[in-house]
Amino acid sequence: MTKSSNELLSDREFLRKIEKLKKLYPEEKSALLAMLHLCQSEMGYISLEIQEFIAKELKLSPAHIKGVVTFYEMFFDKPKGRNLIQVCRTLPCMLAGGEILFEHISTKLGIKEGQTTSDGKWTLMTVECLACCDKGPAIMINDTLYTRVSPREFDEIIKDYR
Amino acid sequence: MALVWIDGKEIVVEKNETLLQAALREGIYIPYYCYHPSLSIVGQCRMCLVKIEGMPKLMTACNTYVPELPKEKKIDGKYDMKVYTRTEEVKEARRGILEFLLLNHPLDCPICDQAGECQLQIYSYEYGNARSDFRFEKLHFPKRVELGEHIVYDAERCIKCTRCIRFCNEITKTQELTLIDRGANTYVDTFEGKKLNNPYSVCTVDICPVGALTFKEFRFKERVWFLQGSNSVCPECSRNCAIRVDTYKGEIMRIVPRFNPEVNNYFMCDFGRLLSERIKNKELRNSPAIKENGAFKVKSEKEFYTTLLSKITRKYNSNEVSVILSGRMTNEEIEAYKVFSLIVFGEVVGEFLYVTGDEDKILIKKEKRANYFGAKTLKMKFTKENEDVTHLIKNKKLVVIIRENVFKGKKEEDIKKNAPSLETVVTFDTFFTETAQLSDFYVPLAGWFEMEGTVINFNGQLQKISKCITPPKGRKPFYDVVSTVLTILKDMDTSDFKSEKTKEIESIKKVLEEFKNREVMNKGFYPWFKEVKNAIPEIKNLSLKDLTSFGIFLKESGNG
Amino acid sequence: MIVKRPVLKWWERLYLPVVEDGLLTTFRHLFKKKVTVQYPEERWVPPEGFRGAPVLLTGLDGREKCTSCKLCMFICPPQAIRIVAGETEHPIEKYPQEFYIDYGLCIFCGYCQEVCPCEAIWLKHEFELADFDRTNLIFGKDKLLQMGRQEPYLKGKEKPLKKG
Amino acid sequence: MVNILIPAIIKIVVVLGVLLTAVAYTTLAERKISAYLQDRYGPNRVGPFGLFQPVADGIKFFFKEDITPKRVFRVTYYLAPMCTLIPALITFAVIPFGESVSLNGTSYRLWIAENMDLGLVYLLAVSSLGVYGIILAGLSSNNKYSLLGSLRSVNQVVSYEIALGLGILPIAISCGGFNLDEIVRAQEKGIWFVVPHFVAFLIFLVAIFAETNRLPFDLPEGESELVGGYHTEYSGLRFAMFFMGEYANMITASALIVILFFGGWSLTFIKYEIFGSILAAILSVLVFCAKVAFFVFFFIWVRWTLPRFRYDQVMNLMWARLLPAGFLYLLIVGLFYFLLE
Repeated sequence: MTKSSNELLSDREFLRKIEKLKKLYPEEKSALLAMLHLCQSEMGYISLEIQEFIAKELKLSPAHIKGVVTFYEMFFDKPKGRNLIQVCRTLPCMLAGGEILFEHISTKLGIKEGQTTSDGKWTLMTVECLACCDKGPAIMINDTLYTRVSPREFDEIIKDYR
Repeated sequence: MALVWIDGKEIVVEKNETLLQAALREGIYIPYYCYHPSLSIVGQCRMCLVKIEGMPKLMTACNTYVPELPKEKKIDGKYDMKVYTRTEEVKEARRGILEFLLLNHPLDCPICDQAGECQLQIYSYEYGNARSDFRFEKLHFPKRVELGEHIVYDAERCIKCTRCIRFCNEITKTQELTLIDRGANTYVDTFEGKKLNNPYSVCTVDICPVGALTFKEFRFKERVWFLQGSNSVCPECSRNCAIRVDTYKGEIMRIVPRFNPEVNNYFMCDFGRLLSERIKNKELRNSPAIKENGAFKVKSEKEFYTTLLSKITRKYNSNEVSVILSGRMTNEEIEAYKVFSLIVFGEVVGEFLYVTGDEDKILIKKEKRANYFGAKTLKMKFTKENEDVTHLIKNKKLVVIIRENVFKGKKEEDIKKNAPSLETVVTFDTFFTETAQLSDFYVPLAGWFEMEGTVINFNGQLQKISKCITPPKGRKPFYDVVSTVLTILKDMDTSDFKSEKTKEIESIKKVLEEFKNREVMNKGFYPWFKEVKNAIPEIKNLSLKDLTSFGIFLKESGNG
Repeated sequence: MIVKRPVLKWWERLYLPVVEDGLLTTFRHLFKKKVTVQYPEERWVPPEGFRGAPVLLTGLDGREKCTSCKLCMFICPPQAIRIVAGETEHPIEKYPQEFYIDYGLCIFCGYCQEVCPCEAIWLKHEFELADFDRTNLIFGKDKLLQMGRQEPYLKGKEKPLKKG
Repeated sequence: MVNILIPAIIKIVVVLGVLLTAVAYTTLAERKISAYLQDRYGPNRVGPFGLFQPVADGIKFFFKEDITPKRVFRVTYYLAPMCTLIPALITFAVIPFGESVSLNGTSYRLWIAENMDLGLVYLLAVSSLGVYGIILAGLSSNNKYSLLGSLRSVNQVVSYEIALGLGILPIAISCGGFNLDEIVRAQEKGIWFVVPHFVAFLIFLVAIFAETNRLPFDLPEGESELVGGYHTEYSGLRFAMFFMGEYANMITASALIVILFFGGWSLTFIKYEIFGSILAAILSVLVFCAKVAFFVFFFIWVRWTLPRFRYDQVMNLMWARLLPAGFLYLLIVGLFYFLLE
């Protein structure tokens, strides 16, 4: 999960997967999102070198890849922490105390939105609706959804993560 | 083909035409930002909303094609679509769109270079609210980003119309630009380390409807409402892109492309555009000068030409004379040169220097001088491609150079070595170049933007250049120089020519006599333009009025 | 509106009583208090809103407020203002590299003050600008800013920037 | 011969000197009075109360550049200012300004043209000469304003000459002659003519205002419409001559009013005989000067009070009002004396 770009680009397995993805779609370009997902899962983020590599593979411009990477919230073009906390910031969650929760998380971890803790454990982000408006405030840590999270519960939850 | 009713006007819309294109063609006013005639259609800005009968919502005119309805379904029995562009609903929608566009737009018109030609200003004035209801802090974006060598980007001013991105994708196909991030945080950027440095990059500034992209060389130089635009033609290659030269108080501030569908569409290359920067700080002289004891001495016009003519007129055989001409000469100047040569050398001598360079498939052409095809049409001789000039001056006694810097980077000894017999070098040029410094006689000519004339491009398009700035009195176009020469010759004592052959003097007189009645003695552009008309049969009956800003197409000239 | 000519009585048409009236009126003024200001000894204090010499103001950060938008240069009826714009590192990217006002041309109309979006130019109460040399009347940026700093009655009277 | 010539020359020099000084100070008076009437101070920088202002003005006029416009008719252009000034000055010759002085047994009249019987006629004749200067100036200036001004002037002066005559004739009838000294003497004995001949006085006053081109009859100059009228194209000393002529005319006119209607130097209740010859002469001259000064003041006062007439009003006043009134009054006076005889 934490390979460097060079390691990844010299990884035979990875290159084989890329070739496979290219053939999967009627048009090569369509493989872009799948490739990005693959890279993200391999590296944790999509570095500039990888972006350029994909651009070359798919005969697109690097700028275009950059546009796609920055467009989707789940792609990262910079290294992120081991765990990702996504806090819903939409109105229902905010009304249910999302703001207080977010501030609690922020002070507890000592980071602001979009930042990573110095030990590389946590990255904090706000997202639009997590589709749990009836059970706000909602947060998502990595791929696990937590609803009706109070600050105290949050403290309990994060104990399980390394 | 469909019939559309727009605000009471019946318009026929072609099949591949959108509503906006049809409306603009018919002079119906619909505001837009992202639409550009030579770019693809994206419907990004939503400014061109119109009311279409039968549609629940307002539609963007720029990407609405008109289908042809079956006969029984036609509205009012004959229309395929009924469109309203001036209802309150539409105006309200435009006001709303403008408010959205201006939510995070800084109010910095006083320092913005686009102010005065900014579409946001124009439409705000027309549709916008006097003040915004947005009371929160505006979003902040990167400012003063150097996207490329000549381009500065201000993301706060950007309205994300993506014209620049589409230009790079579709016209230059270099694809440097992209939209970064999403939603309200979107802005334009390049990939790291890959700047917007293609040969047409500054065109993005032209097509930017707001002040987000600014031309670095023109940045903060002058407000656009002070500028005076004059139509001209780019002299840097045989494409002859139509340009507008913006001047302020006799100084060229910038060069922008002018729409000419036959030549350059809406664009021009950066090289041509930066001509305005290149001609700055070049040494200029304002009166003719003669080299005496190694230093140039300024002479009065009459004294100068008397000395010059008595030194060169019919003194050499034509094989002792070499005249190097330039594709920077306009048709009128070429025609005037023919007269000059006829009188001074007894026949039309001289070769055009054929300078070539890179070319691409968009605009830049191989021939690096503007008027080769004019010279070709006027039946002048050319040198071979990019030839060295040494053999041209070898064994010659007199060398006349017009508008070319042939001795660039050469010293006097080099020339002496190549051409020991060389007696006199006469240079006619705008700038006081190295060649001019090495010559014995130097005549300053009016520059490309300082004179009137006509030029013919590679495709046979005849265009007119106009006087964008007025040069000082001593700097004239070459045709005015020839007019002066003719006037002075008329008054000169023939014994000054130092020619023993009375026959030749008689022939000079004969030529003079002929030209006396042809009005070319009167200085100015028009009589020489008449000469050009006489020389090219195709435009015999052309008047200056017929020469619109697009110019006219000559079938016989040109490559194809 | 049509003002009707009054029909005059016969003694009025004689003109003499009116003349006498007028003469008496002017005669009374012979002895009234004189209003002349004896200029070099007495000095006139301009009222608020008086339009004197236009000067440049400095903002609270000590920088000139002018952003060199050249609107004053554009609006100035006698074209007495000349600005050369320049670029700075400051977040406000533009500043006037050179700023000249020719008081020999200025007509003190106040358009520049009115048009200025940054409230950087202000018509001071100063009106004694005469000089023997015209070239001395062309004031550069330094001098204009210095004159602006000496403006005591502007303190605390700066209008807040318009919102919007 | 010498006995006559030397006193005459002395009188001429003295009178001319006094007159020109008076003209200079009248200009100051004009400015001062106009200022005071308008709640100002007027010139007060040159000397105490601005008393040296006329000197400064004079110096200025002398050193000012004299501009001759292109395409003027030179001869008359240069002649015109003199034509205005000289008649204005020589009119004063027939004005008696005091009692006689006895020196060494000889009696000298304080009158340049001693005992001139046709004094009034001379006066009328010479004063109408002044209009030639204006005509010439207007015609030769090559300027439409000048031309219009001079045209108006001629019309006005010629018209009002009649009214002037009609104002004088009743006096002449009642005195039996045109001798100005006799007119003064006639008033010395009885009452000032202003009382019995009030109508004549009014007519004469209006006419003399028009004759001197003073407001409300300053149509020839009419700054607001004709720039400067006939003297638009003049500058420097030539303009000064027009200026002086105008003011000299004003003083002469005042003197004439004083002599004709206000008893000259006479004071009705005090007889000069009681003072002795020299003192009487000095006193009489002073009294005369005081009266003239008052009328000069009156001229100025009127100028800064009344607005200018319109041209048609000027003509209407003359031909429709003053002329019938004058003739009627002349008829009445004539009949009166006819019946008296």
